[in-house]
Amino acid sequence: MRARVFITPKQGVLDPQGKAVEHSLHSLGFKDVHDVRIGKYVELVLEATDRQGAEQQTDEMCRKLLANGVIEDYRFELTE
Amino acid sequence: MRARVFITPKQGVLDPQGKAVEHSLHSLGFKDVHDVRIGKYVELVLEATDRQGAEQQTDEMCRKLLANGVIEDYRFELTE
Amino acid sequence: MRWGVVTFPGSNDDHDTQYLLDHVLGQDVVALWHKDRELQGADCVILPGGFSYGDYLRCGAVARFSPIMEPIIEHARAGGFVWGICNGFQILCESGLLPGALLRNRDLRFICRPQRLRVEETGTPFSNQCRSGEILTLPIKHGDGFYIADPVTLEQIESNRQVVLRYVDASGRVTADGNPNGSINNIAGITNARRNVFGLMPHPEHAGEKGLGGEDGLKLFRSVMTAHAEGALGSAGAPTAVASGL
Amino acid sequence: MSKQTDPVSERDAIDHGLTTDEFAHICKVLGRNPNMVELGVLSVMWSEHCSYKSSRRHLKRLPTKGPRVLQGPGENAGVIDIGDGLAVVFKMESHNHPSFVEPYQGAATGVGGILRDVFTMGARPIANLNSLRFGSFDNARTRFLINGVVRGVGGYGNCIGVPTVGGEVYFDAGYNGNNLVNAFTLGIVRTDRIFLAKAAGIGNPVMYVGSKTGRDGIHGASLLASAEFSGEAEVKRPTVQVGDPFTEKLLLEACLELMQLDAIVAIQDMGAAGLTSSSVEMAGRGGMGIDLDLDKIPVREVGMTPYEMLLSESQERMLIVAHRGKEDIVERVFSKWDLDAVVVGTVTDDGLFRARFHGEEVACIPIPLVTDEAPAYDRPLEAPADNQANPLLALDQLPLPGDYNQVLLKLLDSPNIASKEWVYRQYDYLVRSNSIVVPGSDAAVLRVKGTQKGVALSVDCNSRYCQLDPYVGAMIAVVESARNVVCSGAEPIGLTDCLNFGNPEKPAIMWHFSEAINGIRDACNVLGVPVVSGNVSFYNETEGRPIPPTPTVAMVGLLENIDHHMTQWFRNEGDIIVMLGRTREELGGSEYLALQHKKVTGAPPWIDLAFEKQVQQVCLGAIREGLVQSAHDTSEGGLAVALAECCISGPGPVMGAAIELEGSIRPDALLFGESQSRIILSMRRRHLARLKELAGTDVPVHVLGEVRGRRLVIAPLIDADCEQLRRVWTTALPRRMESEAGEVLAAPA
Ligand SMILES: Nc1ncnc2c1ncn2[C@@H]1O[C@H](COP(=O)(O)OP(=O)(O)O)[C@@H](O)[C@H]1O
Ligand SMILES: [Mg+2]
Repeated sequence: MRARVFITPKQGVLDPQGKAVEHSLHSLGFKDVHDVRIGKYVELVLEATDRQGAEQQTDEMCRKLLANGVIEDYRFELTE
Repeated sequence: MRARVFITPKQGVLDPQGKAVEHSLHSLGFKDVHDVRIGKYVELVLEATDRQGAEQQTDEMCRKLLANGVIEDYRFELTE
Repeated sequence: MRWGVVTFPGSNDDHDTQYLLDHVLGQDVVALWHKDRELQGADCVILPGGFSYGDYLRCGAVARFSPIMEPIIEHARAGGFVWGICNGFQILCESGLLPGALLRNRDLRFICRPQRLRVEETGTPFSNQCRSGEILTLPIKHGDGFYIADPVTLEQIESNRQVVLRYVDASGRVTADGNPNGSINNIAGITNARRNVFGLMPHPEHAGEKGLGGEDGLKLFRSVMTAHAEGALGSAGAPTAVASGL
Repeated sequence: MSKQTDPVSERDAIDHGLTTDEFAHICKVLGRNPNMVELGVLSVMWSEHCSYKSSRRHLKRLPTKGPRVLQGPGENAGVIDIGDGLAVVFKMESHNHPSFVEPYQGAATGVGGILRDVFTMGARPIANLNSLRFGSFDNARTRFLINGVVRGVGGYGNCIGVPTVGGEVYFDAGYNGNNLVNAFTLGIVRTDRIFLAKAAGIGNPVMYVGSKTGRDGIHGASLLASAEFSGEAEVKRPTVQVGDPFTEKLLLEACLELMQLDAIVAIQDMGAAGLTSSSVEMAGRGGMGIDLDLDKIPVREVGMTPYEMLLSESQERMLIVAHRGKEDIVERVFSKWDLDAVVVGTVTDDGLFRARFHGEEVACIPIPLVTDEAPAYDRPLEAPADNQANPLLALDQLPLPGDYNQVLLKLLDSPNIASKEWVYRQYDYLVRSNSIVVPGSDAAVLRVKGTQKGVALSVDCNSRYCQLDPYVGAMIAVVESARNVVCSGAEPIGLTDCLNFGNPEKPAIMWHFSEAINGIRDACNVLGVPVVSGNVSFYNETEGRPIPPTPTVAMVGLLENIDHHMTQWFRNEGDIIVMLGRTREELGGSEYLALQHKKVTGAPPWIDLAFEKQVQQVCLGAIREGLVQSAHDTSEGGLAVALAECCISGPGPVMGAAIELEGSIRPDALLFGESQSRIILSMRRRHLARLKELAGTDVPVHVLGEVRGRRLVIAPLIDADCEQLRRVWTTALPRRMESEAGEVLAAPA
């Protein structure tokens, strides 16, 4: 099974990357872009066959390693 | 309109982060995880109202700045 | 000859590069600001080390769009000397003036240490004062120095002898041991096909005084001075034979 | 919104960490109950972190004067004259609690904060140090914390382009629940261009520059550092702040550029308690008032309340008092660097702190109430009953080891003694090209461009000694940092400290603290070194378990002639090896005792301050006369480890030594005892006579042997291959860190 994980800065937490990128998008002429947030995107393959097990496992991986719970939120999707 | 951009290492391009994370996941006991790839996830808001314009604009932002064609692929989704 | 050193927001080694050129080599140096639109007659433009725009998103990705990059790209097209050090190398790759790209170091850690390098090609304006096969010691200090290029490009830069410097181990051999960041073929520095644009991860500007990391770095700067004096293309104008500052 | 302007109750005050008496005093002075905004302001300014209420009385005992002192404690950093119209500006700060909660960002913002303290005064930062303490390696979280903290220190310092040239790292189970991160910055300033945080000039504009204000770390540093951890520190997590070194780099360059244009009267960074402390303290120092229009504050988030704006600890912000009419200069410089610069208030003469929002006054407090009249406690102190210094170590019951080579290898493999290269190779220690002696010798040495001068820097504290005897331990911290600086060819000229302790409401902790202050005071007095800045971090305590007392000190030394700089490693085959000082039969608190005998007990090494000073003067004199090839102080691991370091710590190939140790004391004390006031020199034989002249009758000079071959031979006890010693010493930390899983992504990609 394939997992796609989206890790984003928590609401209210400063996102220096997003700030810098938004600024340069503006100077590149993309004036009407805003609320740029930059996070991480993780793809991985799991042996697990049962959806529930895979969900549990992925969630645990996010909490233990992939996301930094102090400043980041995460979401994930599973596909066969 | 809201754009969600996924930037991933090109197939065949080494992904030191992915390798390190896979290794860490294994040593954390997630033995059956493989093909870990680490990319970037960008969220942004566009003023544009017409879907086509927004798509063009987002694609251009990806080509110009958000992704480096030499090492990265990108995909994006638009939502109202 | 006249040197230009660019300051992008987040450049850190700009002052050090100016200091070396001015105080150690007695050269004519102008400071170029990223918002400038002309090079003030610089014959060789240096893009210094640092963290331009915080190196957010990708190292050098944002800096490449600074106004100053337009005249720099012009200068390079006209055969003028353009030299990127560390972050400057990353900017040159991002802007397409040099092939390939730089990823995060293999072990994902910033590394700062003296590094042994082998001179692979002396037929460039940046290495003509070195002996082929000579071993130089220059400091490295970067988190994203893992050079890669697709197989075709790699084959080209190797066969055109565009690789100027490789990382080597204590015994001067090209080995995994001697490779601090994972770079393919231990590549530490390359030129473009025309050999007037040069990028490297090590810091010659931090090896220009005996008491501070040795003087191996001076060879690269003196190479440019020689090339310029010998009338290799320098300033965007016609070749000049005036050996100023030598 | 108006809710925030309603009077608050005592209950609210107590929730904000104030005591009943403190609240009563506030109501008395105001003649009314404060509102929520005022309570917020008063509670952070009266927090331990901002008010030093438990430590103020004790800190007064520290010597802070001296002919070179241009600015002592009380400003953002201390300033010491180094001649040539230049001065050094330096300070050390703790970021312990934030970096335990989120190691990367906690350490990073700690570095960012101390940098602002220094460039606020007009100085260009040229060097950082970092003093780190972690739990033992068998603690599950230790590796994670080391990784995050080291990445964070490097991530910020490397990006902003200030070299990290030195520091220290120690490991002790006593830090399992609270790691320590103490960050030091030194800058250079022209003596006629020093900027103070002293508001002046009625009607002068107050300007806000730098990043926008978000809800970051409301009650962060201030309250985090003013209460114990409950165990689940997680609850405090939302207050963690994220650093933006790129913006700080712009802020640094913009401020230094602006300071050339005499457009500003005063400037202060917004650190703990952000806008509140910066405005109140600037007004307080100048005996002025300040009037803020909160509608003007650049905010990052919608719907921020006055309370949030005043207490936010968003990073990379500064507050400036400009000369009336010069606002445009400030704006021009900052817009050049793509930064906000907004007038947010004015200087008044009514001595009041006023804040307005949506046309309504939301705060009005007499500034003295917030600053000078903040509570100062004389907390009870009492020597702990179990004061471990008492059970004197019975040497005769301590078995001698069989194989001294094995013990030496074991010591070199101890994380406390092993090479710290794994740490400092992750730091850019070269940028700004002043680094004459880089990490790896006793002290870092930097040249001062445009002069013949140099500065030497070392940060030290052996908390094991402090645990056994805080008074002696603190004295040793001071003299060791001085010795490190002297061994590098510099004269100690000034000191900054960072005093890390447990909960000051416990008499035993206050006793530790008070004893440590006395130790620093006495050592500084004898060495003639003033304390010009510092920082106190209390409540380093988890579930009632305090850290070992850790009074970290950083010494700044001056080289009149940079050519006199010295390093610790042997240089030439055939040089003689000389020890200045005496070895006593003592093992108390030594690394050897802890490692080999699993004991932390006894009295710390004996220290005679007058003798220590003589030893240092002889060493410095010899270096200045060019008699010396290398100089290394002996510290953890004693003589044997110090000699090994002389053989293996150099950049080149290892050097061996042939040593004859005579002496009536037991061999383990001779080799591994940590007697103070000892320095190992290597030199040409022909200079020995002159060295003995310099030493006179006061300072013993022992010729130990000579630099020879590739083995370290300390006849008859030790005979080891230096290559092997180097391998063990250099791989000890990497080996322990390799197995690190996790945290790979925690650092910003
Ligand atoms: N956290 C650190 N950052 C940078 N350098 C460090 C750090 N820890 C130790 N070092 C360097 O490693 C060397 C040895 O440190 P240490 O053993 O504490 O020296 P000493 O015992 O002489 O005080 C010194 O040069 C010191 O600056
Ligand atoms: Mg030392």
